[in-house]
Amino acid sequence: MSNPYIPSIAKIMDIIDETPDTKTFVIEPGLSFKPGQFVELTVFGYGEAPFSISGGNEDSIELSIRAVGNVTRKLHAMKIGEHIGIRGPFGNGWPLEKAEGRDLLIVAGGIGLAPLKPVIEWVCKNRSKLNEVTLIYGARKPSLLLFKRMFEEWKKCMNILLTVDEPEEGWKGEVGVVTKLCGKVKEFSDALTFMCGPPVMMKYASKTLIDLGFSPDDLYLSLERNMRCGIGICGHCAVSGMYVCKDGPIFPLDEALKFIEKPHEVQGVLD
Amino acid sequence: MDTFVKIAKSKLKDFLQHIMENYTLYAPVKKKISRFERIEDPSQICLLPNRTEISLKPIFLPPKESLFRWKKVEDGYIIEDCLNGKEKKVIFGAKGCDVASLKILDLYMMEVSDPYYASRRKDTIIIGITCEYPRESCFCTAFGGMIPDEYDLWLTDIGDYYFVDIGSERGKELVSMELFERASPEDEERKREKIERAEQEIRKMAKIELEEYQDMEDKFEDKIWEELGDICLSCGRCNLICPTCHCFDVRDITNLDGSAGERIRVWDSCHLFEFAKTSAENFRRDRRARVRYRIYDKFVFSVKRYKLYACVGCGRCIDSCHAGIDIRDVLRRLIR
Amino acid sequence: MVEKKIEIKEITKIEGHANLTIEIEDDRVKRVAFGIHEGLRHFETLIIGKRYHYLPELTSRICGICNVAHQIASIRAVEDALGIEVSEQVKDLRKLMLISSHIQSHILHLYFLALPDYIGVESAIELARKDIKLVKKAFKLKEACNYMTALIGGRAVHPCTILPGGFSKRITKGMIDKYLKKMREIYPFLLESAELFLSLDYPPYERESEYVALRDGRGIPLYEGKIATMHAVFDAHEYGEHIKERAVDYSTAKRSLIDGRDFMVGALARININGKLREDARELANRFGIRFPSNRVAWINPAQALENVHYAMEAMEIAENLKEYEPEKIEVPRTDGEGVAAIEAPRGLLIHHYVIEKGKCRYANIITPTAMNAENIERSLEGYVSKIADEDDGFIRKEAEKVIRAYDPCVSCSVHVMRIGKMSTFL
Amino acid sequence: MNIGIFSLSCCEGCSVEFLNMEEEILDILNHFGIENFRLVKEVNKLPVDVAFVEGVPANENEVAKLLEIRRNSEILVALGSCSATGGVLAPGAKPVGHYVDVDHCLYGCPFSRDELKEFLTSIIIDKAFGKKEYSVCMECSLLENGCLLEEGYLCMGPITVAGCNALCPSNGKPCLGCRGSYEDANLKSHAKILLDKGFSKDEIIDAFSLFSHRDLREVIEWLKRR
Repeated sequence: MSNPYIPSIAKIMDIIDETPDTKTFVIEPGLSFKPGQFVELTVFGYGEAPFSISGGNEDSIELSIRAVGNVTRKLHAMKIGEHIGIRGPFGNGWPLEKAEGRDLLIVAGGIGLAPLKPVIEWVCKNRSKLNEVTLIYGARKPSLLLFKRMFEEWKKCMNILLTVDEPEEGWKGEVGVVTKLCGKVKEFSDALTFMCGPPVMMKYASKTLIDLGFSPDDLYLSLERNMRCGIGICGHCAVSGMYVCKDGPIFPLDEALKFIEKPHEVQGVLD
Repeated sequence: MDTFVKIAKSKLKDFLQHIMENYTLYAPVKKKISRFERIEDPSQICLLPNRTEISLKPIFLPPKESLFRWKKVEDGYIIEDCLNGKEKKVIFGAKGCDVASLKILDLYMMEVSDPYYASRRKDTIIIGITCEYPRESCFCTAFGGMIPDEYDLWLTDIGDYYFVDIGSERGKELVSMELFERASPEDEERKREKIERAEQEIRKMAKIELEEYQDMEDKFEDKIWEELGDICLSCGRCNLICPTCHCFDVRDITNLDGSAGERIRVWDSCHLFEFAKTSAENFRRDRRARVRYRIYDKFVFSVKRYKLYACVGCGRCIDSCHAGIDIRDVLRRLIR
Repeated sequence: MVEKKIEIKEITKIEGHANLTIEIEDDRVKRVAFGIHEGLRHFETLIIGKRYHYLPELTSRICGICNVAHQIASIRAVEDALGIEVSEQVKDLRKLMLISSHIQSHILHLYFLALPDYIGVESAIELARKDIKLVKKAFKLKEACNYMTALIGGRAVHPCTILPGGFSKRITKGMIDKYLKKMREIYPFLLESAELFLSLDYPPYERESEYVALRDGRGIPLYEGKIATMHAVFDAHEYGEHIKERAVDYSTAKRSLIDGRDFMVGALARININGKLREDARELANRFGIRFPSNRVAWINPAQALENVHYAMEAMEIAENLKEYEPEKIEVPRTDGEGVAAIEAPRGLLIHHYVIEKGKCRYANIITPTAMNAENIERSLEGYVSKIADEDDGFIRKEAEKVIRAYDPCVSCSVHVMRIGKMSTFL
Repeated sequence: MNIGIFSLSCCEGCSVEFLNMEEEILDILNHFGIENFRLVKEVNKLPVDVAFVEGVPANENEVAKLLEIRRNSEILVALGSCSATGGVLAPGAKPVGHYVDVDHCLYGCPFSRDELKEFLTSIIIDKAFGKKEYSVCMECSLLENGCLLEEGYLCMGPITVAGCNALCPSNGKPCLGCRGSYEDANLKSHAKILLDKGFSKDEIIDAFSLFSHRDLREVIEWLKRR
C-alpha cells in the first residue's frame, strides 16, 4: 500500500511567464490525469497547496500558478532544475463524456482558465465529436489574460470571446464582466457548460445562463476550498457532507449551490 | 455465539497479564485526568464506573504526528516515511460510547485509507466493559444504548464475576483459557438487569431520543445559531475532546536554513477562525456558521454521507464547554 | 590647570541602561557620577491594589535575570504577611531553584559580561570567534542551569509554578533526580570555571567597605536568615531602621545607605560576612591565595566563581535527600497583614516588603541589590580613579568599566520604583 | 543578514531569553551577524536588517531611540509582551506599535523560544510568519492537560493567543494572558462565563488587566459598567 501523504519528487523543467503574476511550471515526471483534476504541490519547508493541472501527460505536466500565498510566492522564486513534491492527481475531473455530440460552452475568469485548458486541448483533439464550442474568458486587464500564446491555435477549433474589466492601450475587445458575454450565446441549443472563476463571476454567469434557458443539470463548476490532505480526510474542504477534494472539485450547479450552506452564510462560493 | 462465559474478578489480573505476553495492552489509568495508556503492570489500571475523560481517539489518531521527514540533497530531496510498524493491541476497559466511536472514526479515516490511522487501528482487539453508572452528561441511549454493535469481548460486572459476552472469533480465542467459567442463565439475567438499569438512568437524565436520521436541515436559519454564536469561545475544546472529530491541519517545520524538515499533522477544529479559509476568502468567518457547522457535520452531513449520526453521546463536549453549550439542548431544539 | 572629563553614555554588558561621568582636575578626581538613565517602571505603584497571588508574578517582571530571586522574595513576603506555613520540603525546592538560577546568573556575568574585558575582546560574540570551545562551555553551563530551574519552575525566565505555600505542579522524584544528575554533570566545569576566574589579573584596588548579607550561622544562606553587617545583625523586619534610601539628581534609581554608610552586597559580601565556604571552594581559594574577608573590589568576580562551586555542592546535598512533592491545597489563614522577606539575589541582598489588606496589596517597598550597591560603586570608582588619574583616558575608562561590571549591576532592577521629585515621570 | 536586539524600559528578560537559546545561538550566528546587543556587546551599530525591540519607551529619549531604530531597520519585531502589547506595564505604557510600524510581534512574557526559531527560520528561508488565530486553550487541549478553568481557576487560556504551547497550564498554573488576545477571541463571553463561574467582577477585571490591559480595555470597561 503506497502512502498517499508522501509526495513524489518532481523537477521543474521549464517556467513560462504567462502574466505579470502567473507562471506556468512544466514539471517531470508527469502523470496521467483527467482534465479538471488537481495535484497537491509541496515546496519543501514552505508547505503544500492544491493546484489544477493545466496541461501535460505522463511525461510532464503543466501547472499554471498565480503568486498569492506562502507556497506560491516561493514557487515563483524557484528556477528551472529545482525540485518540488507532487501528490495526486486528485479530484473528479470535468465530465467530458457528457459533451460528446453536444454544444460546449467554456466560461472562465482569471486564473480559472487553468483547469479548463486541458478541456480546450481535448476539444482541439476531438473537435469532430462536438457541435458548437465557445470559450468565454475574462480577466481584470488584458495583460492578465492567461495563455494568450495559445489563442490563435484554439481559435481554429472554437469561438473565443474575450473581455476585460479595465482596458489597456491597444485593447480592441470587449470591456465588462464575463456575464455580459454570456448573454451572447443564445444560439446554443443543447449545451453543456464548464465554468471556473471567482465565486462572484460564477454566481452571476450561472444565473444569466439559466435565465437564457440553460439547464442547471448541464452547468458544471470547479470550486476552490482549503484542501489540506487532498483525499477527503482532513475535513477542511468538507461542506454539506461532501469533500471538494474527493467528490469535486467539479460539481453540477445544484450540488455546488449546497456549498454556500444557505443564503445567510453570504461568504462563500456563489453567494 | 451461543455459550456465555464469566471470569472471577480475582482472576482478571491473570487474564490481563496473559494478554500482555502477546499484545500491548491499553487500559484506563487515572492520573490528573483519566485516559487510556499503555499498561506496563495491571495494577496501573483504574477501571472507572463510567467513561474516561479522554477518549480512545489519541491511541489511533494522536494529537500531533509526523507524516514524513525530508532532507535536501544534491539532486532533489530524500523523504523518510514516519509510518511505523504495526503493534498488536488490546484495548481493555473501554465503555460503549468509545467503542462505538471507533466505528465512526473508521468510516471517516478509512474511506480512503489513512495509512497512519489504519496501521494503528488494524487488528486491535476490543474488550469493553459496561458502565456502572453514567455521568451526568451521558446520553448514549440517544444513539442506541450502552452496548455497541461490534466488540471482541464485553464484560459486565455481576458481583464477584464479570459476565463475558463474546463478539468475535478473536474474542472467542481469548476466553479459551482456564480462567473462564461457563455462565449460568441467572448470571445472564443479572447482566441484563444491570445494563437495563444503567440505561434507564441515562434516559432519565438525558431526556433525549433521536429517531433514526431525523431531518434537521430546515433549522439552518434557526435563531439558535445566533444564540450559540454569541457565547461560543471558539476554543475548539469540543472538537478535540470528541471521539469522532478527526479533522487535522498539516504543517511544515524546518531547521533554521530550510535544508531539512518534517511534515506534521495536528488536530484541528472547525470552530477556529481560519479553518475554512482559502487564499481567496474565509468561508466560515462568522462564529454562528462555525457553531452550526459542527452540529450539522455530526447530525446532517454524516447522515447524508454515511447514514449515521457522527456522535455517540459520550457527553465529553458538554463537560468541556466553558460556555455551557449542551449538545442535548441543541438537538432538542433542532428536532422540535 | 588640566581638566578632563570621561563620559560613558551607555555602559554596555550590564543589565539595563547606565552612564558614567568622571571629571578629573590636575590628576585629581573632582567628580564621579554613576547615573542610571533607564526609564522608570514604577512597580511599587503598579502592584498596589493587586491580589496577593499576582505579586510574585508581577514583581518577577522587575528583572529578567534575577526573576527567580524576586519571585521567591515576593512569595516569602506574601507568606509572611498572611501567615502561610511553608514546609521544609518546599523551602528546599525553592532553594534548588534559587541555586540554579544563581549559578546561571553568575555564569552569564562571568563569561559574557566580565570575561571579554580581561581577554581583550569586545564581546562574547567576538570571543566565540577566537575560542569557540570556551564559549560553548559557557553556554552549556547556562543551558544546564536553565534546565534545572525549569525542571522545578516550568521555565527559566519568569518561572510559572511558584504559589503561596508551595508549587502548582507535582515535582516527581524523577525531576529531582534529573536536577541532581545535571548538577553533578556540570560540577567539574564549575570547578574549571572557578580556576579560570581565580587566575585572571584583576584591578588591585582595595577599599575598606561595609558589607551586608544574610546570615544564619550555618553556611552562606540564600533563602532566609538575619541581615548581617560587619558590625551588627538584625532581623529582616527591622530593615527600615537601618537601611535608608535617598535620591540623587543624576540617576533615576534610588540609593541606599546602611546606618549612614555606603555598603556592598553580593558574592563578595556574602563570603566576607559568612566565611564558611564549602570544602572544594575553600580549597580553590586557598590554592589561588585568595583570603576572605577581602576589600579588593574586583574580587567580586572570583567570589562569584567560588560561590558557584559552593552552592552546587549545597544543591547536590539538598537534592539527594529530597522527596517527591505533591501539590496540596494551601490554607491562607488571614487576608490582612504586613510581611517582609530578605533573600540573597545573585547580586546581593533583596528585600520585599508588603502590606496586604483584604487580600490586596496596599503598600509595597522593594529594595534591590543594585540600589544598595549604587553608592558603593561610585565611592569605589572615586577611590580607584584617584589612584590612576594620571593615566590616559582609555585606560581609566577600561578600568572603571571593569570595576562597574564586577558589581554586575542590574539596572532594570534598580529602577523599578517611582521617585517623587523633579524628574518627570513619562509613564 | 544583521540583527540587533534592543532594550527599552523593561526587565530585559527577553534579552536574557534570547541568550538562553544557548547552543542554537551559535547556529543562529551562522546566518545572522549580531550587530547590536547592548547586554553582551560593547560595539553596537545601526543599521540592522532585523531589529528586535523589547520593552516600552518610558521617556522621550527612548522614544527617540525607538524612532532611530525604526529608521535604521528593514524589519522591526516587537519582542515580548511589553513591546507587543504593553504587557504588565500596559496600564501606563504604550506598546512599541503605538510609536512606530511593527512588522511582527513575538508575544509572551518572555517570548517563546520555539516561536522565535520559527520566526528566524521564516526570515532565513523567506517564509510567511503570521499571528496565530486561535487560543492557548486549544494548545492546552492538544496536550490533553485537563482543564484548570473547570477546576475553578481563573484561566485566560480561551482568549489568549496561542504560541507558548500552553506552558503555564501545563505546569498547573492558570494562563495569565501574557500573550494578549487574538482577533477572533470572544472576550465578552469569556467574561460572562467567569462571572457565571462565581468569580467577582473585581477579580475578573484584575485578571484581565494584568497583562492584556490594552487589548481588553473595552471588556474591562463593560465589566465595570455592569
